[in-house]
Amino acid sequence: MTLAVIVLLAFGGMVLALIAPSFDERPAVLGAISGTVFGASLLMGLLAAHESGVIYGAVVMGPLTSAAIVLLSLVGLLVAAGAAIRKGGFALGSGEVHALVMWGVLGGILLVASAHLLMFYLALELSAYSTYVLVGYDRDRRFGTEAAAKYMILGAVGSALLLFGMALVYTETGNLGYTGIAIELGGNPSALARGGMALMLVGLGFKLAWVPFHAWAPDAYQGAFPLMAGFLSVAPKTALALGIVVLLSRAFGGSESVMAQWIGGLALLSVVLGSFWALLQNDLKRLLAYSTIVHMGFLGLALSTASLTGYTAVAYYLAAYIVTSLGFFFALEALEAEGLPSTLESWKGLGRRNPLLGVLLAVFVLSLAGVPLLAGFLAKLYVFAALAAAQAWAPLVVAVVMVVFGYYFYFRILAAVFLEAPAEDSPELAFSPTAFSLLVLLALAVVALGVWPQPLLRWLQAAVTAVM
Amino acid sequence: MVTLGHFLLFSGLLMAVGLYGVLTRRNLIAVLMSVEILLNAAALAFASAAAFREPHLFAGQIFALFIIVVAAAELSIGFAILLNVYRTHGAVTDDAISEMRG
Amino acid sequence: MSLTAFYALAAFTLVFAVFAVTTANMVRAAFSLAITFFLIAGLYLLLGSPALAAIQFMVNASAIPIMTLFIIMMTRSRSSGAPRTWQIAAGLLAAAAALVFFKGAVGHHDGQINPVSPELLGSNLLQAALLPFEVASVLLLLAMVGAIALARRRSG
Amino acid sequence: MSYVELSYWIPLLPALGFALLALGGRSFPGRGSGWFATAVMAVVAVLSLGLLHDVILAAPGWNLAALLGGHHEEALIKPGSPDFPFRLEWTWLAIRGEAGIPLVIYIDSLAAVVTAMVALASLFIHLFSIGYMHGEERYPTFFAYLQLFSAAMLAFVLAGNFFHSLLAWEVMGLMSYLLIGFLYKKKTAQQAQKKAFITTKLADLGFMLGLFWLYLLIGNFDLADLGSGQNLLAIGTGAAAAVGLLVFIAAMGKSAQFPLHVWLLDAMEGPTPVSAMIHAATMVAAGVYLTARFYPLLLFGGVLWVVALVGALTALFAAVLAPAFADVKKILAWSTVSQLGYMFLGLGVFGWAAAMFHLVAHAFFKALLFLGSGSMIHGAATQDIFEMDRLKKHMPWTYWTFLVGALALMGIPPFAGFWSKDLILHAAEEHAPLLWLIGLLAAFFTAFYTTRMIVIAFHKPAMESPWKAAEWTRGAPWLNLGPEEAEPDPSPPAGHHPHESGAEMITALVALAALSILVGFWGSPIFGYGLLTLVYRGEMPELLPASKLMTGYVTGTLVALAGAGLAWFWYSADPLKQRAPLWLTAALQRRLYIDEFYYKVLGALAQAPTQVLAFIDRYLIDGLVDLAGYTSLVISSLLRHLQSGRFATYAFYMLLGALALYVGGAR
Amino acid sequence: MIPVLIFLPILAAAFVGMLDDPRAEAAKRTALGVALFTLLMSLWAYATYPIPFGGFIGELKFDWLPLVGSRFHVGFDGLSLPFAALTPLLTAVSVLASWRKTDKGFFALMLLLQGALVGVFAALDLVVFFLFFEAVLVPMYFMIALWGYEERRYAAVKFLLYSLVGSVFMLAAIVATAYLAAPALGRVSFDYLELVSATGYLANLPAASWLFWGFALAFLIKLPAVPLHTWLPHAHTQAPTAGSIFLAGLLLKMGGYGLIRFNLALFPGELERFANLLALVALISIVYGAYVTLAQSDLKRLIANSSVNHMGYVLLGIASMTAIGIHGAVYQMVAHGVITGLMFLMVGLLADRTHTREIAAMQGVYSAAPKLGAVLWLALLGGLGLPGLAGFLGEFQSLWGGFLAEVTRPYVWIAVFGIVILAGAMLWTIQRVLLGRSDSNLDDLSPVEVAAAAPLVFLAVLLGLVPAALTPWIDAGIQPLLTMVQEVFK
Repeated sequence: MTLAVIVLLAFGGMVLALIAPSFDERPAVLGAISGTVFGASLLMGLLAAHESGVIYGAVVMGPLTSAAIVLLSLVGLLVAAGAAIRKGGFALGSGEVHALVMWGVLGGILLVASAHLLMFYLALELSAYSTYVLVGYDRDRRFGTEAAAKYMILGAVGSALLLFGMALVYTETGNLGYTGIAIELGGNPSALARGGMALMLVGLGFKLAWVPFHAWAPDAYQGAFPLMAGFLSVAPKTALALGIVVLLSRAFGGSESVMAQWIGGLALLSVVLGSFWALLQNDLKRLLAYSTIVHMGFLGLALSTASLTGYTAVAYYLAAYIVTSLGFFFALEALEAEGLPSTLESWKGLGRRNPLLGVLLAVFVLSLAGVPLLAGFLAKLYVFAALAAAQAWAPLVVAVVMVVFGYYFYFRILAAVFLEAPAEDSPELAFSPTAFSLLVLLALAVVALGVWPQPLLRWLQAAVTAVM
Repeated sequence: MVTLGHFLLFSGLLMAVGLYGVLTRRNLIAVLMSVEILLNAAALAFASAAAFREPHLFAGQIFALFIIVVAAAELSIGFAILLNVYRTHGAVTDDAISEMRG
Repeated sequence: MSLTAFYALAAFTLVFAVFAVTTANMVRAAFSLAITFFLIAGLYLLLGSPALAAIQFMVNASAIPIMTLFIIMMTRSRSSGAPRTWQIAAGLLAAAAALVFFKGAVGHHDGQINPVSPELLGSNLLQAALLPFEVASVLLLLAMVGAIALARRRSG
Repeated sequence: MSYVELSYWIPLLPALGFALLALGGRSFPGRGSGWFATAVMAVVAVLSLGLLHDVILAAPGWNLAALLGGHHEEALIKPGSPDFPFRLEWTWLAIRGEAGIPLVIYIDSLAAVVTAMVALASLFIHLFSIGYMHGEERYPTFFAYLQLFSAAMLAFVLAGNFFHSLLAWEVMGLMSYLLIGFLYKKKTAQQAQKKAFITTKLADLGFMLGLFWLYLLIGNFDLADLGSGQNLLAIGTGAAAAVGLLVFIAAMGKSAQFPLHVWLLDAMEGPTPVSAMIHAATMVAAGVYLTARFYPLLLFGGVLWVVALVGALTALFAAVLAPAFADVKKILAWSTVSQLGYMFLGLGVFGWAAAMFHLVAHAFFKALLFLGSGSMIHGAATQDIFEMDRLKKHMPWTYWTFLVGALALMGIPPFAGFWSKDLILHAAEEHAPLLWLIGLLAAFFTAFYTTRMIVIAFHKPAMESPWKAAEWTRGAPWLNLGPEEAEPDPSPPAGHHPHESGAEMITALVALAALSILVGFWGSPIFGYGLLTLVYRGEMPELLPASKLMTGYVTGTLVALAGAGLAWFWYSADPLKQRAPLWLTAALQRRLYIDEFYYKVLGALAQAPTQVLAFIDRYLIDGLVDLAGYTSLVISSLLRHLQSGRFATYAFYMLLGALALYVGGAR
Repeated sequence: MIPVLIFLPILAAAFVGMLDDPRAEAAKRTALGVALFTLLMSLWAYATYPIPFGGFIGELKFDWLPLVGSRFHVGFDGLSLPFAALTPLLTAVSVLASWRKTDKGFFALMLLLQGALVGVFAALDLVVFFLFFEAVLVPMYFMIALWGYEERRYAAVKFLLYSLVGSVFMLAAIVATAYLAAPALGRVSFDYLELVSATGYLANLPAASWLFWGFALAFLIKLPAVPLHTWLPHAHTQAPTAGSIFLAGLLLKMGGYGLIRFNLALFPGELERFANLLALVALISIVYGAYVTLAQSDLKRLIANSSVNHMGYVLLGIASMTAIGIHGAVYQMVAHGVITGLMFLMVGLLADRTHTREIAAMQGVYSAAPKLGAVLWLALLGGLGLPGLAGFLGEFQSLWGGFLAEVTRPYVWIAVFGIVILAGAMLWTIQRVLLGRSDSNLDDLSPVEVAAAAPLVFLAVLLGLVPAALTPWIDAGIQPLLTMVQEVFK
């Protein structure tokens, strides 16, 4: 099934890319095809849970792969649906976006499933290239091209550093396969190998936007279409985070590993600096970029415990983050489609212009902030639990303090939406049923995950247990 | 006698040059060229490690092969993006793309 | 002999590489980049891997510099601006940092080069690395589609 | 059904009356609410008289001769009923493992007597008010307050648990506050009510702390066996003295003893029946009653002399100040302070029963005097005795009843004050001769100012009040009010002719006059010290054989007559003649500047931290909080410069990050 | 039953939010109906609580987050029931007090608050507790920020962040406690009752002090204790009337409740260790709070500051660790809820009429609007701890208990002066606002407003005179705790 998914997505993307120019006027058809493919891959991913074994020494089948397929296919499905929010397809009449998303998702899945550094690298690039293109997708969008250029160049530097790192690790271990690396590396890696790991972490941290490798993120988010920014904020993150789980548990050692400690440091830095940066942002996508940095920091804290609890926390965090973040970005997309730029200024009084939208936004923002009974709260709770289980008290305390900062900047959004009066001449906001139903769906998911996470949790825990 | 150390150090020197280029070049195409140097250095490191350390599988050499190919792909996307930058900003310099900040 | 060859190749490579990242004239930079990559192909030969050398020659030393020249022309960037002082400082620091990572390599004295024939490499590529190979093809396709998508004139 | 079992209705009825009047008082037509309240009090009076009757039957009887002879052991001729003192108990506030606070009604002879006194005095004050308060805007409210006031005092007297004493005590404080400020639109009334509340509240802290300490020592608040040997042993001398004195502070506040007397004069801002209520039946009596209840502790702790000293000094102090005043109510107020001083003196010199006798007697004659003064004010439309126009002629009922009260106050035989006050002086003579002399001196002044008041108000025609225009009386510095803030006392309108008061008021006056005479006789040696032996509790140094009594009585009477004579001599000749130096008059009228000292020095000291702390609160503590937030924002805006917009910087961060990991993570 | 009390209001809030109801007529009726219905339910629970047996009623638990070790576990005992009953009551009062509001959102927020607050008091699982503890913040934030007075935004943010600082530390402590107690319990559990059984083990942890303060910080902020109190004057002053009632009546109670429920029960040893410090904080709160109250010129701010004083007694009672002191603390909390709720109700109604909260701009309110004046008078007197009203019993018991314990005794000697200072502040307020002549016309209380005030007045008097209406419940609630604490000390 895993292989089938890979093939399906690869060919799905090809088909979409091929037929895209013919459907410039009817992007919905492409969306439907893409959605169908993702739906199929999602179901197949569920079926793949009981598989095991390795394909060509490079791709591992198993529960975690299955989980990755399901989560990423879900992202793909949602993005495919979200593409319909703009009736005209991104005011550009082009459907390649679906192909790129599909390949990006494929890259993400392979990243998690990979058992081999070469595979890992290729998968990483697959998912990275698709996002480079997606960020700079509208060639007339000034911020879009600027962001894409920065993102792409920095991404290239990042992957070069990653390659150096891999090369050094390879030099030391003579292995590219995870298992071999783990055996050769042993408990105390040499200086060269540590350098390699550090350089690798730059490449990984770059994609996860950990401080100080984060700097591309605000620009990329701000420059991209909200939908793309949404995709960017969840798909590579999900893949990378789960990929790091695999790397940590299969290749780079247990809880005492240097890598895990470094991740802890980067994550802490991300949580703290990201929060400070987010405080005064006025562009919502930029704000959300910093918020992503903070969230990835929380996630990294869980990763750094390198424990089952921590990994479960990571998986749950990702699931929660997918629905929450996509929900918020979809709302941004829907509003941009209505001609409302993604700035705090233009969001003033939104809650009065369309109360229901206000409530939906509140759900997402509050979940991002971590308000109880919403998915975001439990996600943070799990992270804290993982830290406590690992007796990592200092990170725990720092993390909880930064939650306060988070409230400040998330509530700035809510304040603009609910407390400010709308501009004098602003008309009633009514937007498409597609957008509306998607938002409602995601909001319900956010609530559901926050209230009754048990089935999901059990499933995710089983998935991460498999790699431990 | 040439040892792995020689090659690795050379690769490190190339990396240093490439990084210097990335940090000092103000034309984005030149930056991408520096990135190419970086990628080549990495490929070289893989290939040399494979040649010295892995007599049977040559996984490192294969890796180097892939790097060369992927770098080309990367460059094509990069140039497409830079063309768009040129179209929107009129120049492909770092000054042109420093509007978003803070 | 091989040591002399290595040092000669390495020295020239570095000279051209440095020139490629410092010269203000972009066309010259592109040419010296091509020479750099050409020399690296020589190093691949030295490593006993003619297949890699060939690919290096074809892709990096030829196709890429040509593409680069095209883009230099298309964007009318004949020269690159002089770096700012802080950039030079940062660049030097970064260069030094790069060496820090590789300082552990000094101790590697493995001296036996194992040459690899193009056939062996090819069969390995299509057996052990079949899946990566396929993925790489998707990657190339993606790059193509992406480049096209970026360059396509939109109807809107 | 015995009255004892009904005793809880005694405080409960007026409390219910209060609730009814407070919620629906405006539905009563005309004077209906007044009559209703009076009727309630009448029922209460009947109940309390019934209770007194039950108690007299149940209380042990004493052989007076044996008591006088000092043979206390053989004096018991009739043992008390086994269930005496009566005790009714309910669960109220129960905490497992602690005694908690049960609701107890404890009825011994003293409680019964004081209950009856309160009920009767209150009844007549109610009755008087029906007419006096007529036409007042908040007529029903006034009666509601009176009801609750009475209820609180009755509850206080009957409470068998000191917590409930405190509760009732505080409610009385509240009611005095509300009634003093009944004319709430007047600035002086507002200040006075506040002053009364704060002063007594401050003193009450002593009560609270004393109770806490008591509980710590003996584990309950029960009144009944406070003085039992077992408890006293548990408490120990030092603690007994401390607890006793703490509670005594509260009593001083409530009973307006020097130096906590300051609120009482200003309490005259309330309508006159209120003054009668506060000064006679309730409130001030509570302090004495409480001290009497804590007598065993004070005795055991050896600090009774403090009580005596405070009492004697207050008695003299107030009596000296009174002659300088022209306001009839204020003169009476000083006399209250003075008389309360006598009671404390009595307690202090072991004259427990005499003090209680004086408490009861004083309640009646002071109620009479205040209501009489109310009647005078009602008739003369002024409170200033100089402005009153030969009231004897215009208001004969008032005159004669007032005279009965005045004679009682002066201690002229055979009126009530004579019997009770002289018993206190006897005790003082036995135990503290110096205080006895002070007491005599105070008696002299008492007779003096009382006579002065009667002569000027009742016998002399109206005249210009001598100090109304004086500089020192402008404003009310004792209330911390400047000349423009305090309204001067009104003079009667031109052409006003005094007239006699209405029937209800007269009835009340006559009844109280009769009662004050009767009660005096009940405690007098003529009738075998009936009242005193009823409340007898084992030791009565004030009871003397007739032979020894006479000298004391004669001395007391002579001193009183001397005072009265001097006043008569001076004021029937020329009331306006300035006999004291002006500065002295000014000082006395400004109450020796004590109030002003409190306001300016103690009050200011107490309030001094206010603005400082408010500043600290707003700018230091809150400022720090805001600063923390502001600092975060500043840091944020500084950190934003790191995000420079240039990719070279960003690449550099990446490299630095890698380097930091490598170097920093090296072990 | 408890899920109904928690979730019915929350569902009703969602329902109200979805109503098409521009004048909020249906919203306020729904809110009132739900509040009254839940009030009846909680009163029934209150009345049927088996006092002699104690323990928890209506207990309900099911696995919610078993992977973390948390269960949805709720129940009422004598400690929580008074608050659980007070919550719907104050909601009903707030709805009535806001009868003129025309925003359905306002009523929805009230219902949300009600549900979350009941959740706080019912929670028997630390995660569930935190969940509701935190959930309270959001509706309160919006209530202040949307319907407050001129500086509402600042006050709302301050309230939010200040409270949050405490609660995140508590969250850290909660998680840490559960994991540190795991060896004793054999598994990670957030269950309150299980953790309580491990109190002895927790006491010996080196981190016990940290855990203690993690909890205590949140509760001291909520209480609020000086110097963590400065959010309160802003929030109370700027909040709309209903918001102030909720804040004073219930939100502050979360602090005292938490201190007893968690700090006392889980870390008695630490509480004893820091009793001196806590008593000092309490003393400062009492005296300082009274002084700052005296200095205020804004009527709502004045009452807000008086709460600092009032809640100081709560802390004092708790720090004494005596049965009487804790009784006093709980009693004081309920009393404060009733009386300060009433004060804010009346002041809110007054401020709506005078369009100012400046004391200097008011005079003679009693003569202008006798009913309003009388009730406000009563409330202010209740605020100064007048005997016969509920507050006195609370303060008295707290001080009494404080006096019985050796640690807190010295503080009681000074704390009592806070009573007088606060009395001065209240009396001065009465004088300035209520007394004197009025030159303006004010509407007196409308029947709806009378209906809002009546239950509070009734309760203030009832609890002032009949402690049996509350004390047995408290006793049933805290005696098991105290017994357990004593065992730990053995």
